[in-house]
Amino acid sequence: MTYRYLIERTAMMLLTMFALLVIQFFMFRLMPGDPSASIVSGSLTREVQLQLRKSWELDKPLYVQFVNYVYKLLHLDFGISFFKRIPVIEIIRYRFWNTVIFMLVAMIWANFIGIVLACVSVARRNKTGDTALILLGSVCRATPLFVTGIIVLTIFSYWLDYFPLGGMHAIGVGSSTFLGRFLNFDFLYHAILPIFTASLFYFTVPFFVMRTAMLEYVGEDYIALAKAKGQTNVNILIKHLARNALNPVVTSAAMAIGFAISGQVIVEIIFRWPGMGTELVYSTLRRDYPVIQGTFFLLGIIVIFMNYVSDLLYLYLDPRIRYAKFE
Amino acid sequence: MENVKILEVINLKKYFPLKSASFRPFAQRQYLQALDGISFAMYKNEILGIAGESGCGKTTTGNILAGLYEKTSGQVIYKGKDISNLKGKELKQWKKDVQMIFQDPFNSLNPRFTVFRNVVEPLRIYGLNKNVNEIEVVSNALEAVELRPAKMFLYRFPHQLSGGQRQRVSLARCLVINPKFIIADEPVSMLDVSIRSAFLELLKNLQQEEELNVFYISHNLSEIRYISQRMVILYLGKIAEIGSTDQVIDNPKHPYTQKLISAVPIIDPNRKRERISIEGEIPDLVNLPPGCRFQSRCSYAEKKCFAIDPELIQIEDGHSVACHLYSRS
Amino acid sequence: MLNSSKFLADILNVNTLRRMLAGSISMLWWVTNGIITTFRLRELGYQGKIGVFILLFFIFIAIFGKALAPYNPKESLVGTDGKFKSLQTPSLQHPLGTTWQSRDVLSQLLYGCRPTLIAGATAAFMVAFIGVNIGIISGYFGGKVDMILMRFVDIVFGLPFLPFIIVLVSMLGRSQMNVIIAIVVITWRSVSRVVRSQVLTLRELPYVKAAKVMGAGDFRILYLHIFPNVLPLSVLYLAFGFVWAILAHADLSFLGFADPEVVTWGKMIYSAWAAGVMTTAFWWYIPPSICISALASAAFFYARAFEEVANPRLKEQ
Amino acid sequence: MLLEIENLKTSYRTKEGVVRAVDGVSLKLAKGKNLGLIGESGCGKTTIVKSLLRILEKNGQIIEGKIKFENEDLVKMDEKHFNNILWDKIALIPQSSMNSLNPVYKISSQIFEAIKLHRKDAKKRKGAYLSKMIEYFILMGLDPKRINQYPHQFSGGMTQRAAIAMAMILNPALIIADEPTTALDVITQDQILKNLLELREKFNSSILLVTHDISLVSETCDHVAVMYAGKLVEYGNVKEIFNEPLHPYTMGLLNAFPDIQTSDKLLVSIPGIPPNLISPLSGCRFANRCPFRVELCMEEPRFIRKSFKDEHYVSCHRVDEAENLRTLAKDPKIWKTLKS
Repeated sequence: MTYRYLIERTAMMLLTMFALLVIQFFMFRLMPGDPSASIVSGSLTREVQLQLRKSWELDKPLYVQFVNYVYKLLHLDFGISFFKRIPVIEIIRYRFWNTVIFMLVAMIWANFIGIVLACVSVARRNKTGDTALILLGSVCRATPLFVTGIIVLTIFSYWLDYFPLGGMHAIGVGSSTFLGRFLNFDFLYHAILPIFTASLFYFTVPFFVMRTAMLEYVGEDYIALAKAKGQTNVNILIKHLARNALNPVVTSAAMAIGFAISGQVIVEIIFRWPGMGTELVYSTLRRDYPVIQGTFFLLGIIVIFMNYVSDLLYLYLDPRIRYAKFE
Repeated sequence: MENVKILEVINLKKYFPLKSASFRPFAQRQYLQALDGISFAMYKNEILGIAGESGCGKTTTGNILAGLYEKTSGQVIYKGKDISNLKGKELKQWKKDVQMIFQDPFNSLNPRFTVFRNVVEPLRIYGLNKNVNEIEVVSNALEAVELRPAKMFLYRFPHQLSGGQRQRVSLARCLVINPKFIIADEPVSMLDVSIRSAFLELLKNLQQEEELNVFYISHNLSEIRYISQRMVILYLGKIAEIGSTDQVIDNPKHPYTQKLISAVPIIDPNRKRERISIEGEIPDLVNLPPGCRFQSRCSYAEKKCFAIDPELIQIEDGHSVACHLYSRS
Repeated sequence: MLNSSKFLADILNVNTLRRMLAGSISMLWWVTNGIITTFRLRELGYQGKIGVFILLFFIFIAIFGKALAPYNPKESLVGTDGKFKSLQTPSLQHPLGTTWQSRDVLSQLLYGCRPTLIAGATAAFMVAFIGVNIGIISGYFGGKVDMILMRFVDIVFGLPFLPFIIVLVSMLGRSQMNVIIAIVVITWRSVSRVVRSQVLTLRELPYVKAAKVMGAGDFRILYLHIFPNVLPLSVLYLAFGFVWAILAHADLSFLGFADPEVVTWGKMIYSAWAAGVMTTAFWWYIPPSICISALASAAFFYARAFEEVANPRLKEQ
Repeated sequence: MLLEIENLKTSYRTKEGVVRAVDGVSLKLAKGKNLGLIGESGCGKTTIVKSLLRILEKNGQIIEGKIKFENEDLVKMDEKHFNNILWDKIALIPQSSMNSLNPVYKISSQIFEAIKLHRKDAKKRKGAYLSKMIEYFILMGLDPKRINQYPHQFSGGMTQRAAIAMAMILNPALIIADEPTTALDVITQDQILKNLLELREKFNSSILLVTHDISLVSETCDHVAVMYAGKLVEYGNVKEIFNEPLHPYTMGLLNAFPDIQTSDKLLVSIPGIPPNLISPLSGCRFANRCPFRVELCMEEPRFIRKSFKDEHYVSCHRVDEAENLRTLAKDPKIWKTLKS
């Protein structure tokens, strides 16, 4: 039963990626303002425009363009950036891992805090601890990330000057190896503030979902039976309540990842983190289509892959799906 | 009772497709054989009881008759026509004629509607409320189910009523468009024992007065004995025994029926009941062995039972059984 | 149990659309009713009351904001001594001081309320309308319809939230309406999944089956029997939709993708941040930040209080 | 005396007011004997079980009374000592075992959880306890290979058998069975009760069977206690209660129960609806549904001992006329002519 679900889910993931590709292709082609409008400005002569359009293969029928587009995409060739005149992949390859690593660390850390705080809040039901946590959660959830970002930046960087103003490395520090970039104190020193800000926003989704789920499960019969077995309250809270409440937390991951990716863009802008988010925003402002397409596609890939991972995690967590029901 | 057939079920089958566990795309699709060819007749103005353990297909039969499930094969003949190829007006008439009461009193009424709105719904569906005073019709229906005085119940919500009262409102909802058939799917099994007989009495009297036909589904044999004239014993989607209640309960022929009756606990501590022991669990409904379905748990099983599936044979007037012990060969 | 031709005929006939609209109007009625009842319901707790009170306050400002504003938010003010009054600290004349372009912060704040609220409300309502209806239809009919709709939802879940809105807005043009459309196009996805899972359980309840046995049409059952019982959940997600829309709107205006003419809180914070006056002119970006998070928290409190009313199991704990 | 409940009062705080679910109940259960606790919905029988095991909902609370188990009052006992007794000496067979087993853990680990809590050497002699678990599975007619499966892979009957095996694993002195077979079919119920009685014989533990089904109690228990609206209305040994019921409610229950063997038994139905426990009427709580109500019933009846032969208690003012009330109660018409 499990590998059937696995194969189905992988097929679904690939289908979603293909759909993302299709949506993106049509979105850019059919939008008002032909993609090459910014380059092929009106002032150029007629035949230069035609020549440029031909070089961007815009004159061929749509499906031919689509096939070429897919072919090139599979070779990670997103075309040449209008603005920087260098292949898009060069720009993106460096930034892709910055975003992925950042999101991974922030998400894991935020989920960890969310789950722990949910347990604390349920343990202290209706006491001051619980209401304080709800207030904190609601305010963090409701405040846009750039507001928290600015406030955190102002306090810790401007006034207290504990942390750098942004960016990922001090000037001059860099390393050739892929991992070298991340596994050094300088990176950590630069990363603490943005990750702290991002996790302030992300932790609310797992926190509220888990808290509501745990409050609902308190009335379940297996909790009463566990108590009847002479189990201590703490064990019941962790082993039975929290463990069961993990299922809904993972199923709500799809929504949480949606927020995380938006938060990612904002945090990168505020902290000038050289990730895909900043690249997307600035290239959109500059109407640099190939780069927009590239960053948008890869951000989509991250979201789809993280949804896929959370579904597999759910498969692992909930035995009812792993084992088919047979008498 | 004059035995005019009002409804006939011939070789009714219902298979539920199962998601095949193996991923081979052309893997032979596995089916849950809920009903595997049952045939019986309902006579006019009679309560027919259907008994059997959970998973024997009694609720599936009820749902097929009520139109909730579509049958895989076989026929249900009503007024000479098979109900599945009724069209337009005739289909609407059949839908009006058959109504259903459900087991769970807490969820069989729309929690957001008042009692009045719940009971008047069938009238509004068929547009019968045009030239008639709705309040009056609903009040009569409530009085008919002994919810007196009716106006006290009209504008209350289901959560303000007791379990027994809610089941009566469901019954009133059926009566309001005077049906020919009522399918009762274990209507009293969630009610307290002390108020069950009142509901059974009510159903019996209404069946006589309104000349209804009740299709009474239950796993409790004493209930079936109390209310129905004829009964059917189902086991894993096939009829084990069919006959009048006294015939079937007083001298059961099929080994399964004997076991079912001997397992019912007796209220009088002085009278001992000899318990026929039975081993094994109900076999899995997906890949069933050939031959009689009770073979794995029957103490009389012989060679023939493992090979051929016994048909229903009439052993006395109106009483037939599907077991090789009685087959003529 | 469903043939597609009958399904399509059903969905297009007039009284289905009538019922769909009736359903949505009842959703609106529930929201207003919800706001009124929160004052009467004692046990809704202080959370609900604070939330509703702040919401009403902002609605008041949205309506009368323009009249209350002392100055024109876009006009650069000149002081008595002929010089531009840029970055003045809060004073009697300018309770919240002035911006770098010497515009009055208070009037910008008051003007900024209406677009945010309108964007939030319309987006929330459209999200609930689309999400709930798709959730109901796919949950109730199941089979092919459910498979198609849910695969479509999975694909929409594959799109990155804010990047998609950014790209869409920059493509469609930055008018206020396009911003709302962009937000709506992607936000309805979570509502549909939640509503569908509840309809899957409601569909199996006996009173829905009884309605089917009675011969009620599918869409009559959907909107008369199932929709009212899904209403509390949909109003809850309407409130959540409102919060997501406000945040997305603020993010967009912060990133500079919102309508340039319209003054919004997000833009105020952006211009303060761009001017790099973080440590000095705190009166410029702090008030709009407080307003945004207050408005969003209020909607969030209201939603949480409503959730307890809508989900009885939570109440007893 | 294994278990003695003295004047137990438990109530729930709800929005509508304080629900006095159990209002002064006293019970006795001797070692090795079985007690059947009969009552319909809302009579407080499950609340007694929950008060005994301290698994009351958050808004439930024991107001008064003692629960003496082996002469130690459980109500006053400190948490730690109480947890040691739970499952080691008092075990529970839940009503719907499907949702009483945690869906995310294997059956074996849930049973082992109980063992680890009460047996210090659980870790060391894991193998021995595992074989004991398998032995109980076989005793309960379960296929031992299924021991490492998850609850959702079991049928209704099988989960109930696993729950019973879990309850008996530490050979407790008292087993509380809260409606153990309500959700099951007749044949499975018959088998499970047979297995349960065999196991009980083996360890001489006593069963407190809480149910609404009188026929189950008359086949498995020695004594019967009948409850109505939070109060005990009749207590005595099984044969005496069946042959000479003294309380009108017990008569009504016995006559309302269909009997498979006699087809012509006229079934009685008790009119009216269960009482509201927030503001119960003064005097006898069954008064508004009792066909033999008299002026006297307005005062609170005392719970007096009727026959001295074998401890037959009842709380009804018209006990002396019980003889002819019994014959009257057999005819359903008497219950219909209720003075509202």
